Amino acid sequence: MSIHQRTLLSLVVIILFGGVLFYLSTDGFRAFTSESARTLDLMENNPPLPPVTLQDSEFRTFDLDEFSEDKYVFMTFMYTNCATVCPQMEMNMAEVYELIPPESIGKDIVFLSISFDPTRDDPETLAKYRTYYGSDGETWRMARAQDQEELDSLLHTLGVIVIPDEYGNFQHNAAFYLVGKTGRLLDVLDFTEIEEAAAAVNAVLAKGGE
Amino acid sequence: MKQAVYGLLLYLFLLLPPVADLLESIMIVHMHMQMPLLVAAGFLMGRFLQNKFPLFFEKWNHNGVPGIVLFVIIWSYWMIPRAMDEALTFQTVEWFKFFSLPFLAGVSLRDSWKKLTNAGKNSVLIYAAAMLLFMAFLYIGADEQICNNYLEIEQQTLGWGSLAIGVCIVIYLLQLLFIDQSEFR
Amino acid sequence: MAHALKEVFYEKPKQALGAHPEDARVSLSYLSIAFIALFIGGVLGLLQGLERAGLMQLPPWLNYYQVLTAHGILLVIVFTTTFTIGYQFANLSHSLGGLLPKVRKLAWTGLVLMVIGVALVTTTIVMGDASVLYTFYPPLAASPFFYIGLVFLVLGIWACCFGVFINYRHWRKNHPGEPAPLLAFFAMGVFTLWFFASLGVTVEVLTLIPWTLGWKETVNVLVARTLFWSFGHTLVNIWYLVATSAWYAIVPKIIGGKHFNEKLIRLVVILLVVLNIPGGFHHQIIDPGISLSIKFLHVFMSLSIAVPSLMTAFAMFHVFERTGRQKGGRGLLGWLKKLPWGDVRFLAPMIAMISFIPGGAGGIINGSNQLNQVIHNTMWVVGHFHITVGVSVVLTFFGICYWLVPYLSKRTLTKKMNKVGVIQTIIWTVGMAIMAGSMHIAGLLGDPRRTSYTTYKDHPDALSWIPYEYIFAAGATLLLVGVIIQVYAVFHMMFLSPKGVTEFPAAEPVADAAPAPLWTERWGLWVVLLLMVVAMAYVVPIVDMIVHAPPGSPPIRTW
Amino acid sequence: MHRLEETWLTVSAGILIIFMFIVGYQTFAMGMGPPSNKETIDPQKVEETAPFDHPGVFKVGENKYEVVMTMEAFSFNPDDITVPKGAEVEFVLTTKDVVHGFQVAGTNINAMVTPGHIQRISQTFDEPGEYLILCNEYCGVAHQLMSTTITVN
Repeated sequence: MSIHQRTLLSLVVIILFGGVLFYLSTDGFRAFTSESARTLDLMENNPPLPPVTLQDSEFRTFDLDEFSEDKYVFMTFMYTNCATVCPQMEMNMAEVYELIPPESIGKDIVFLSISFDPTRDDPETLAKYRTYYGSDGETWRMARAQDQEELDSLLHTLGVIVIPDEYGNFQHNAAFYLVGKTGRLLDVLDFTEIEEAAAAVNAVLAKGGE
Repeated sequence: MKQAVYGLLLYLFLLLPPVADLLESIMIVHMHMQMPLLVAAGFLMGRFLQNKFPLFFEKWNHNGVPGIVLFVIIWSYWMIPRAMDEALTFQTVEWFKFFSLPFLAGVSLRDSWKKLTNAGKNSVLIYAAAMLLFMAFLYIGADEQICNNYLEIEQQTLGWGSLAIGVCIVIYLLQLLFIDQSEFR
Repeated sequence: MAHALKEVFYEKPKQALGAHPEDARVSLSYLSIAFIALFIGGVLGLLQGLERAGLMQLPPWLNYYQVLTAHGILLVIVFTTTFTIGYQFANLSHSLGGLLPKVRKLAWTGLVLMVIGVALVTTTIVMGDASVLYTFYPPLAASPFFYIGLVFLVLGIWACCFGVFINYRHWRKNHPGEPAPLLAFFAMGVFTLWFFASLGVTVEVLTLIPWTLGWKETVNVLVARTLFWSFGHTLVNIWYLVATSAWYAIVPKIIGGKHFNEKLIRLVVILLVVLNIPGGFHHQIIDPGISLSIKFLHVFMSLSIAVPSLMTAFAMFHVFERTGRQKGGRGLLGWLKKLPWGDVRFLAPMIAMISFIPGGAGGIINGSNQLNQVIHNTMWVVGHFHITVGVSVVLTFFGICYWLVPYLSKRTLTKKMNKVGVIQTIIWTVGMAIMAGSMHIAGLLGDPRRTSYTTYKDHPDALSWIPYEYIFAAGATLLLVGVIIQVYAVFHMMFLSPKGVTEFPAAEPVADAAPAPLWTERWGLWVVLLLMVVAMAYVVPIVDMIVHAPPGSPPIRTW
Repeated sequence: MHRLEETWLTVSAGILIIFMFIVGYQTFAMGMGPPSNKETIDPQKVEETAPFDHPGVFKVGENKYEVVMTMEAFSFNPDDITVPKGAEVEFVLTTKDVVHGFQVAGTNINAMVTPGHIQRISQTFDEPGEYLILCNEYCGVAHQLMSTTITVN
C-alpha cells in the first residue's frame, strides 16, 4: 500500500467512526438535545406512571390512578411562583381545554396540573392560582404531591427535570403530557403549539380505547 | 518526554472527582475549560505515544489530515448539547469523555497540526470559528432549555462565551491575513 | 559576525537619539508633568496623614475626601502614567533608532489631551464637585466634567498606545528576521496591556456620563464596579511591567553585568500581558451578587501572576549572583558585597525589588478568599499598596531618573547628585517602612481605610488605632521630605547639572546567548490569547450581572 | 542552570496549586467562603420591600438571631442592637443609597453592601462586649461618623 492509500484508508475509517458515533449518540440524527431524546424515548416506550398521592386545591387527597381511572389525563408540571414559562403553559392548557369537545371533558378526559413545589404551593395558593386560568377544580385540578419520594419518582419517569436555582426559583423543562386510560404515557406535546396539541388529543379521543 | 509527564499529571488532576465535579458544575467551564484542558493533557501526552510508535503515526497519519479529521469529529461531538448532558447523567458517556478528548482528540491534534499545510490549519480554524459562532447563535437565541442539567442563564452565558472565543479566532484569522507571517519564522 | 551585528545594533540607536532632540523633548515634557504631579500629590498625602491622625483640621473648602480624591488621581493615575510614557518613549526612541515623526506628533497630542483631562478632573475636585475618590463607585455621582476629564486622559493614553504600535510595526517591517530590541518589546507589552485594560473603564465612564447628565435614569452598580476593576488592577500590573523592564534590561548593565536569557524575559512579558486583566476581581471578593465559584476562579486568575513574578525573582537574583561572582565575590553570599550599593541607579531599584517580597506576600493575602475578608477596606490595603506601588514601582522609577533625566537633557550625574539620590532613597525607604508597616498593623486591628479622623464616639477599639495613625503621620512627613528631594533632583538634573554625555544603560546578552526566538514577536497571537483569557474571566459574571440585574441606582451626591 | 529554572518554576506552580486547594477546601467544604449573597432588591423601594420594611433584631431559633438592617448615608437602622452571648447572628443587609461597607471591628464580619443587592453574613458572638460596627466604604462627607454598636451580654 502506498502512503497515500494508507492515509486515505485511515481517513475513511475515521469518517466512518465519526458517522457511527454521531448516529448512535443522536438516535439516528433525530435527537441532538437530551430534551428531544427524552421525548423520543418516552413516546417509544410509553412508560407506566408510578403511584402518587396528590392533594388538590379543595384539600382533597386522592391517588392519581384513582382520579384517572378509565380516563385520559392531560397533565402539566408547574409551580405557582414561576414567572416565566409556567403561566404561559397554564394559559395554553386553558386554551386546549376549550378546544376539547365539552361532552368528553370529565367523562373521557381530565386535566391535571401538578406542582413540584409542595412546600409553597399549599391548597390555598393553588385555589387562588387555579382561578387565573379558569380551571374548575374538578375536571381540571391543580394539585401537589406531598410525598417527595413519590414526586421524584413521577418526575423521573416522565423525564421532568427540576433544578432549584439560587433565587428560590426552579429551572425546569415544560411540556404537555397525555396519559392513556391504562395509566401509561401516550404522548408528549409541545406546549407552545396549542392547536396541534388539541388536535392530537381529539384524535386520541375520537379513536377511543387504547 | 518531560511534557508527557506533565500531561499525565494534568490528566490525573482533571480526573480527581472534586475537580471534575467543580468544573462540570458550571456549563461554560465544562465546555470551554474542562474539555480543552483534557485535549491539552492529551496533546502533551501525545509526545510519549509519538516516541513510542513513530511508525504508526507516520504510516496512518502521513499528511495530518486523518488525525485532524478525528480531532474535529471528537470536538464537534462534544459540542452536541446532548453529549454534554449525558456526560453528566451516564457514567459510560463520562468515561468516553475522559478517554476521547485526550487520547483521540488531543493526541491526534498533536500529531497532525505540524504536518498540516497552512491552508489546512486555516480551514480548521475557520471551522472552529464557524462552529463557535453557530453555537453562540443557538444558545443566546434559544428561549428554552437545551441542556437539561444546566440553568438557562448558564446556557446564555455559554452562548456569549462561545461568541467571545469565536470572535477571538476570527481576529486571529484576520491578523494572519494582514500581517506577513514569514516575519516570525 | 553575529556579535559584530549586535555591536552595531546597540551602538547605532544611541547616536540616533542624539540625532533626535525632539524625542528627548517629548520624554522630558512627560517627566516634568509627572514630577509636578508627584509634588502636589505628595503634599496632599501629608495633609491627609495629619488630618487622619487628628493632628490637624482641614478647612471645609478642602476637606479630607477632596484631598484623598486628588491624592489618588494625581499619584495613582497622573504621576505613574506620565512617567511611564516619558520613560517608555525614551526606551523606544533609543532602541528603535528614533521615533517616527507621526509618532512624535501622536505623543504630543497625547500630552495635550492628558493635560486637558487632568485640568478638568482637578478643577472639579477642587470645586468640591467630585469627592468620589479615584475609584468613583456609582451611585456616587460627580460632576459630568470629572468623567469627561477621565475620557480625555484615556484618549491621551490611547494616542500614545497607537504611537508605540505604529513605531514598532514600522521597525518590524524594516527588520525582517530580527527580533525587536528588548526594551521595545517591553514597551509593546506595556502599551498593549494599557490599551486593553482601559477598554473596560472607558465603557464604564461612557455609561456614567449620560447618567450624571440625567439622560439616563439609573446605572448597574455591580457592572460598573467590575468594569472599573478590570482596569484598576491591570493598571497596577502595568506599573509592575514598567518596573520589570528596568530590572531586566537596565539594572544588569548598571552593575556591570549582562541580562538574563532573553527568551525567558520575553516569556515573562507575554505572560504578564496575557494573564493580567482578570486580576481585578479580587477587589470584589466580598461583594454580593457574584457567586462563590466565580470568586474562586478569580482567586486563581489573580494569583497566577505569581508565576511570572517568581520567574522574575529567580532571574534577577541569578544575574546579581553571576555578576557579583565575576567581580570576585566568594562564598555563599560574598557576591552581594560586590554589588554597587553606593550607586543610586542600583540601590533604588534593588530596594524596590526586595520590597516586592513583602508586597507580593501581602498581595497573596489580599487576593485570597477568606484572608481578604479580614483585611478588606482596612488600612492594611493602604499599607499594601504603599509598599507595592510606593516602593516597588516608585522607587524603581526614582532610580531610573538618575540616568534617564541627564541622558535626555545631555547632562551628567554628578557624585553629589548621586549622594542626594542615595539619601533620598534611604529617607523614602524608612518613611515607607514606618508608614506602611503601621498601616498593616492598624488594618489587622480593624482600622478602616478612606476615613477621615474619627474616634467613633470614643469607642475603645477606635481609640486603640490612634497611636498607629500618629505613626502614619510621621512616615508621611518623611515621605514628603523624600518627594521634595526627588523633585529637586529631577529638575536639577534637567536644567542645572553640568553638561555632558550620559550613557543609556541598556544591558546586553551574555556573549554566547542565542538570539531571542522570533515567535515571541507574534503580538497578534498574544492579543488573541489576552482576549480569550478576558472572555474566560468576564463572560460568566457579566452575563449573570446583567441578566439578574436589580433595578438600577439613580445618581446620588452625599458630600 | 536549565534544570534550576525548571525546578523553580515547578515549585512556584506547585505552591499555587496547593494554595488553591486550601482556599477551595475552606470555601466549598468548610463553608468559609466570603459573603456572596445573590438576592436583589429595588434600591429605590427598600422601605416598601420585605423584610426591610421592618428592620430590627428577630429571634429565629434557639439562640439564633436575624438582624434585618438597612444602611444609608450615614446611619444604620436599627442601631445600637443587643444580642445574648453565644448567639449566632445573621445580618441581612441592604443599602438605600450608595455603596457601604459593613465591618464589625474585632471580628471577621466584613462585607460590601451595594445598592440593589441583599447581603448576608453570619457570626457567632462568644465574647461579651460592645462591638463597634462601622461603614468601611467611603459614602460621603460624614462617612467617618457612620457607626453603631452591637452589645453582647
